[in-house]
Amino acid sequence: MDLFTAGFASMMGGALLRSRVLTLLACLLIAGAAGIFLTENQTITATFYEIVPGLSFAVHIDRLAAFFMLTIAAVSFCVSLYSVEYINQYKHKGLLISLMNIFILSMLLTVAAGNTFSFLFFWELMALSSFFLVMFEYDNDKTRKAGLFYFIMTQLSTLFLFIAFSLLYSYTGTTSMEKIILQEKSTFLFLALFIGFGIKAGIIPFHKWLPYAHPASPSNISALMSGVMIKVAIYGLLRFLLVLPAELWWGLLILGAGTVSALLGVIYALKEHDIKGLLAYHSIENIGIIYMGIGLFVIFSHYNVPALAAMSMAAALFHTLNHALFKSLLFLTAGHVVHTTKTRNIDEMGGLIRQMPYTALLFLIGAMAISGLPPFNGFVSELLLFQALFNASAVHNPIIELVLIICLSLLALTSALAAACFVKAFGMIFLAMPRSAQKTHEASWPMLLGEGLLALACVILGIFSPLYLNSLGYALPNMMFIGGALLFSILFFFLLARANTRYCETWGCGLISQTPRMEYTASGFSEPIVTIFSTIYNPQKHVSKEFFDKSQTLVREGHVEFHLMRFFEEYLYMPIANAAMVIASRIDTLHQKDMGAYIAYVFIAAVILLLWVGWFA
Amino acid sequence: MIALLNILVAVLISPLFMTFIKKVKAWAQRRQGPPLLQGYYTFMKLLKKETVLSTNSSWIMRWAAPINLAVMIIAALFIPIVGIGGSGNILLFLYLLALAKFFMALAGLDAGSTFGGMGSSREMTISAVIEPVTVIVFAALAYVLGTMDIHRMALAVLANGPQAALVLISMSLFIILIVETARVPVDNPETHLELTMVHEAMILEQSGKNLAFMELAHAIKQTLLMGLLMSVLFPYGLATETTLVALVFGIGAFIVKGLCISFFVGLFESSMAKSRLFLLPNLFMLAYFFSFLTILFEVFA
Amino acid sequence: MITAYVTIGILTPLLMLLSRTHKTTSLMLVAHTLIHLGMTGILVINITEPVYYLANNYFFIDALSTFEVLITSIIFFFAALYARGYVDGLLTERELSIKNVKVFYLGLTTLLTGLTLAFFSNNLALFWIWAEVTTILSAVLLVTLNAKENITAALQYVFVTSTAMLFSFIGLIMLFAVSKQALGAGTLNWDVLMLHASEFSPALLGVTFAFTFIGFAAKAGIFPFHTWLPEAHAKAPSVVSVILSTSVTSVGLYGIIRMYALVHPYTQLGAEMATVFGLLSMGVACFSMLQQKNLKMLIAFSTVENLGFMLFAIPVSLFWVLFHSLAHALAKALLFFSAGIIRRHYHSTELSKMKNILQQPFAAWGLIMGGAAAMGMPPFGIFLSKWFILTNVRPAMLSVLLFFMLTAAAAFAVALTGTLSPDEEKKEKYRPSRGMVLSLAGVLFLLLLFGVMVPEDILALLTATVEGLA
Amino acid sequence: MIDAAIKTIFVLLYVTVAFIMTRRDIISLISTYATQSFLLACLAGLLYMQERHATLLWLAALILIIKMVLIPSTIRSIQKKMKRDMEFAYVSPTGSLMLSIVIILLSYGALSHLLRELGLGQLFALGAITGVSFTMMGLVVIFSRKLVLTKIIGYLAMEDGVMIFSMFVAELPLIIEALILVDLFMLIILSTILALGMETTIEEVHKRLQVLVGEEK
Repeated sequence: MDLFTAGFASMMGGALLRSRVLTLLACLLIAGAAGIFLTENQTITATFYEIVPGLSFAVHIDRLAAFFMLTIAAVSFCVSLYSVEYINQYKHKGLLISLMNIFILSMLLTVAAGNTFSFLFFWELMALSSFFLVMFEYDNDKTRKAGLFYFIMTQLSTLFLFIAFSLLYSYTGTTSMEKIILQEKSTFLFLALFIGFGIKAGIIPFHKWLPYAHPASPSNISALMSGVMIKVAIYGLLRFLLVLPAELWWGLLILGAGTVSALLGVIYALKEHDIKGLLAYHSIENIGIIYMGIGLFVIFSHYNVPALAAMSMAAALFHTLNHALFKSLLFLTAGHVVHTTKTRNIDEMGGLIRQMPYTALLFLIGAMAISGLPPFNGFVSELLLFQALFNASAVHNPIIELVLIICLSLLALTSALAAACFVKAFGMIFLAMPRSAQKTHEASWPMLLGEGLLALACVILGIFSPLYLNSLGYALPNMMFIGGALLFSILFFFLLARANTRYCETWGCGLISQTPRMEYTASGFSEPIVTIFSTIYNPQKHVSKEFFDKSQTLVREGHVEFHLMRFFEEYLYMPIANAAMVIASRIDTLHQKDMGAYIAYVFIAAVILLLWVGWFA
Repeated sequence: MIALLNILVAVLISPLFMTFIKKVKAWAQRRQGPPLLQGYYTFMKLLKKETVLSTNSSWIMRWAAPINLAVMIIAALFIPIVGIGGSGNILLFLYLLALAKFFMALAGLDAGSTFGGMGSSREMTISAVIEPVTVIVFAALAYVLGTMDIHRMALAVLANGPQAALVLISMSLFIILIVETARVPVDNPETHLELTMVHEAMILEQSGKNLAFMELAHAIKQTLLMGLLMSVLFPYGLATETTLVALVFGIGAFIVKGLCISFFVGLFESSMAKSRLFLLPNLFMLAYFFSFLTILFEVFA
Repeated sequence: MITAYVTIGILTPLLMLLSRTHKTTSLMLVAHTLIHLGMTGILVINITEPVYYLANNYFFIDALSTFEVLITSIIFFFAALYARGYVDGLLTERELSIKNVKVFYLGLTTLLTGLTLAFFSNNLALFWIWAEVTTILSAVLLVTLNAKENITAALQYVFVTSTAMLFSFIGLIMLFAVSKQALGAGTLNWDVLMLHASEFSPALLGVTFAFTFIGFAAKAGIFPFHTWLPEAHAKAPSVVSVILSTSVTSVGLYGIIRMYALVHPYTQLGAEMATVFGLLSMGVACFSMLQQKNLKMLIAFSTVENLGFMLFAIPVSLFWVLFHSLAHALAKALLFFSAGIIRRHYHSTELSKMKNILQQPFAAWGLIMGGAAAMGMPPFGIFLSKWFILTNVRPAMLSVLLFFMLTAAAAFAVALTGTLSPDEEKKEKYRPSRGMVLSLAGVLFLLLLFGVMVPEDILALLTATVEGLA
Repeated sequence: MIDAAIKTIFVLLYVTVAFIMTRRDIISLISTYATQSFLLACLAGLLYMQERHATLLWLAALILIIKMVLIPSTIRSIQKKMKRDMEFAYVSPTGSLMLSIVIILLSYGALSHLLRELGLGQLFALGAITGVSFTMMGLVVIFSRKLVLTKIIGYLAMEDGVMIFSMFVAELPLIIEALILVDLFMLIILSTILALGMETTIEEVHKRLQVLVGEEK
């Protein structure tokens, strides 16, 4: 408890004094406290400040909260380490530091919240501070658009949470987290929670803010937002899901939403050539995977299969942690790449592995972890989820079993596509020849240290997973042995192959020397997949040609545009926004008139009131 | 002990199967074909040659081949080749193959050659589309045999005798084998510098020892997938105990079974034409359908 | 106490007439507001049973009036601090002619007295009269600027509110008749009416509420009587906009609260009307906000939205309605003060003219913080009242309310993000005076304070208020 | 006898409103308003004869002074330029008259039973209803006429309606009535000046404004 308090205080101090050291200290303290806490089975419940009677800031930390706090604090520590150097490029450094501190603090306090009031209070604070952070490079048009979009979506999520908390209050008569236990059916409550947290988590179809907001913000902030902020939404969903009387269809809904998000997330990621946008879509994918775990948990609990339910929950939680680690790692490395190349388009990068070998290695580790390749941590959590799905027969309900099997195959598709996507990302950014003239350099050591810690965590959590997961009762393959043997034999063969090498230019099919224009591009790389999934992308080609002659035989110049459909934007977001604007303009015509009209309103209102009191009262 | 033997046999026998398929195809074309030990000769020759690396390439290129070979050797732990022994989580096996593929695709991109990029792109596309099929096939296996361990699966088949469902699954497994080993109609292993190739394009920039390792890894992969297919379809002959007789019998049985499958693969390849890349999902859908059908039977039965 | 208020209220204008320079005049206003604030502070600390003044108990000081006067005092104090630098700006821009400076200050100081007396009126007719006086004075303040549109705005203001207020007066006459019927001698003294309301006919109470509601709603800027509000706020000098959107509108809300307290135990009509008109106001205001091209219009519509919310919430929780009005007043002060500085810099309040408003860091952050506060985000006070009120509303209604609030928030966000676009042309940078910055900071401080730490005295005062109205 | 006289005055009052609704000549509009105020004073006098409340007499005197003399003369003195108000908005003059009939019926229907509950006699109830409908008709004048000056007269007619209502429903204390009239006076002056401002330059408005606030310059 004291450690937590010290951590919070230090974070607060960091915000006020704009001190980077205090941030680091705070993260360490809280991570330590949460870590200690996780090993002991106890709960802290305390009210630390009362604004007015009935409204108080309270903390309620149990193991679930501690787990998320550990995730947040650990990732924040590494990100802060990275930021020490990274933020020097920005004009208003002090502001960035304090906002970042407020942001981290509000995330931690949201998770630690002891009543719904504090939860929403810090939730909103988190939304507000992250909005400012997204808007940090506000002179860019796209950033402003992104910020606006993000803001409206977070407000929408708050709206649903407000409804949910209000319902909770009316059902239980309490705002205190520990006292909320609900017996009655609460469909609306669940839906409100699902949508509210779904928006923040970036579940399709509420995902659209992620690929806008993440590229727009500074990379350390993207790392925090994508790595941990969306996990706070996962925490919220879990926290309330555990105290509600879950029904089967809730589980199916969560599972379905998760599957769709996972698959569409990665499919959209494949066509994305903005490196940070690509990572943002992968966040959607991974959140989808986490949601699948949660959905399975509900389904297995409903069918009373506690072992599998626990396994799915473990998969969800473990993947939460893992995703926090490797996604922040990827964003941080991508941040350095974007910073030095001054572009986010991966088609303009290439060959960076020579200038920044460490960054490349770290990115590769992150890419392998996120693609679910052994022996990294992403593989272990996906393995748990796969195992849970493989045991679908335990539910003894044919329809549900088939649903689970379909989800299983889609999950497999997702993870394979993710691997394809990261081959593309890594290959285009770091390998082959540079596609544009760049002057780049390797990241400085604090940045590398921050990234390195995350990468180390990815490796350790993967290889040593049997140590802590088998103790919980899961039979995982012996990752330590596999990893060790793998490393050993790779080294062996590498040493074997090292001798007798010669360097020579790549054969250019007879051309004298190879140019970057001959290289495969990111668009080219993903083209076969785009063709196969053309129903989803709905690619459209607009060709316009100009001719020299009337019979249109000699082409003077031509222009081809290639569009992919933005389904959710075109069919969901824009219509709603347009409808709101139409209503608004209709209503606003009320105020476009002269005084006579305004007096006429008074007249009409008076007549209506006269009728109301005279005849109906 | 058995596990080590499994690895050893898999590594040693793989080039033979590779060449045997070529031989069968040659026979089908009324040619004489290469000598049966051609695979080994090529391997030895490549080991002696110098490695030529592109100036554009990075350490990815140098590490890709060792990683590939190492992964395949580790993956051999998971499959009962000669006998049953060791652990064999089927998903870990699958993801080890994915790991190898990941690096192979990266190596394809590393040199900056157009062919390599094209190969990687196609390889990753195909592997993405085949992945749900593979998983569903494995899920069907797990469903039917009640375990996720490949060694236990073989044991279960040995104990319970062949089942109708397994035949269906085997057909799917065969399709996976074709896809994963880059054979007609998915890929054409015979061509070089053709726009139809996938796997060969990716390893185009490899040379010397690296190429030897890559080829060997590919051959081992084929052997492992054959082993998987056999342990499900016809596990008889696998050594269940570490006696010399059992082991020798196991090795013999494996060679015979492997040659049979190779023969069949050769015939299959000869009777097919290379299919268009974008028609491949149809083939995969077929495998998906078989396995789904199996599960359907299991679920409703 | 009221004598003291009146004395200072008469003395200051007289002194102002004597003063020769702008500086002394503005200092007098500051002094007036400061003394006013001090006296209100004493009242707040020593809150007791209601104290009556004059033979007929025409005036009284009770918790509710103290609270409303407190809001007025605070706002006027900051407005006075802000005024000098702001008026200087108006003078250099020739938006205000030098001749009118004195009229402007006289208007402000008498408006303060008028408002104070309106809140301290026990007699409802007297309250009505003072409310009308505030209308007149506000209109005068509006037309001190050299622009023709201001006259139109002022006329609209006068006409819409005054005609509506006539209906209120009909309602008051009826109330008088009702009390006469029940008590023998008619009275409009609120304390007596409260005491005997149970003896009145509920139907007639309902009718009186409906009639009085029209006028007070017009003062408070409730749909469909809100039409004066955006124009007047947009055209008025920022100092006046602040006062209009906080103190002057709270006169209307105050009237509604008084009447509601009178009738609500006996008839449902009050609650029903509050709900219906509150929701309508919010809906209209929120959607209109989306269409606004002018910063001050936007803020003005946000005032309508908040007032609608307060009206809606009267049947839910009076305590939090009053708290909301305090927090809202501070948020609006922050917004309009910032808008005033912004206007000096860009010579316009059109949103399209504003580029990179962070060139004016104080004003920009004021707008951002004020906007966040007005949307009801933590850590500002409105979040508390919003939380409390919304957790006690039925879910269906709640969804509608929240949807409206979301629209309003979106409108704010659209407007403010738009103003951050890069500025190509180099303008001369406007330097806000120290007083202006000080008042911005002060308001922001209070806004934050009431969001995380509500002083005991205010809580006690609010509790006393709600008890006094029960 | 008195009842009959009062009813006659009601009818005459309605006639004046109809005039205000339809006349286009500003001078005659102002005179009509003066006449209306005179009728109002008569009404107060007649009521005094019936009720014998001294307040009513004082009220009659106040009305005569402020509403019949002071206000019309002030308006005339401030406002010299405008002669005619030709335009109508939203409802035509005939429409306004039809609307008035609806308003009277509506007020009767809505309020009669409520007024009975208040214990008012038939005549007094009629007076109250006349008051309310008068107010509403004044409102119709305001929104249907274009010129601000006419609107001001409409407002004054509304105020007369309130006066009638208060006379018949309950007499308020004299001090309140007096204050209200002063208030009204100020309001009228202000709006007349502003109305002037719509037609003339800003400077002129400000000159007059300073007179209003008491500034000597």
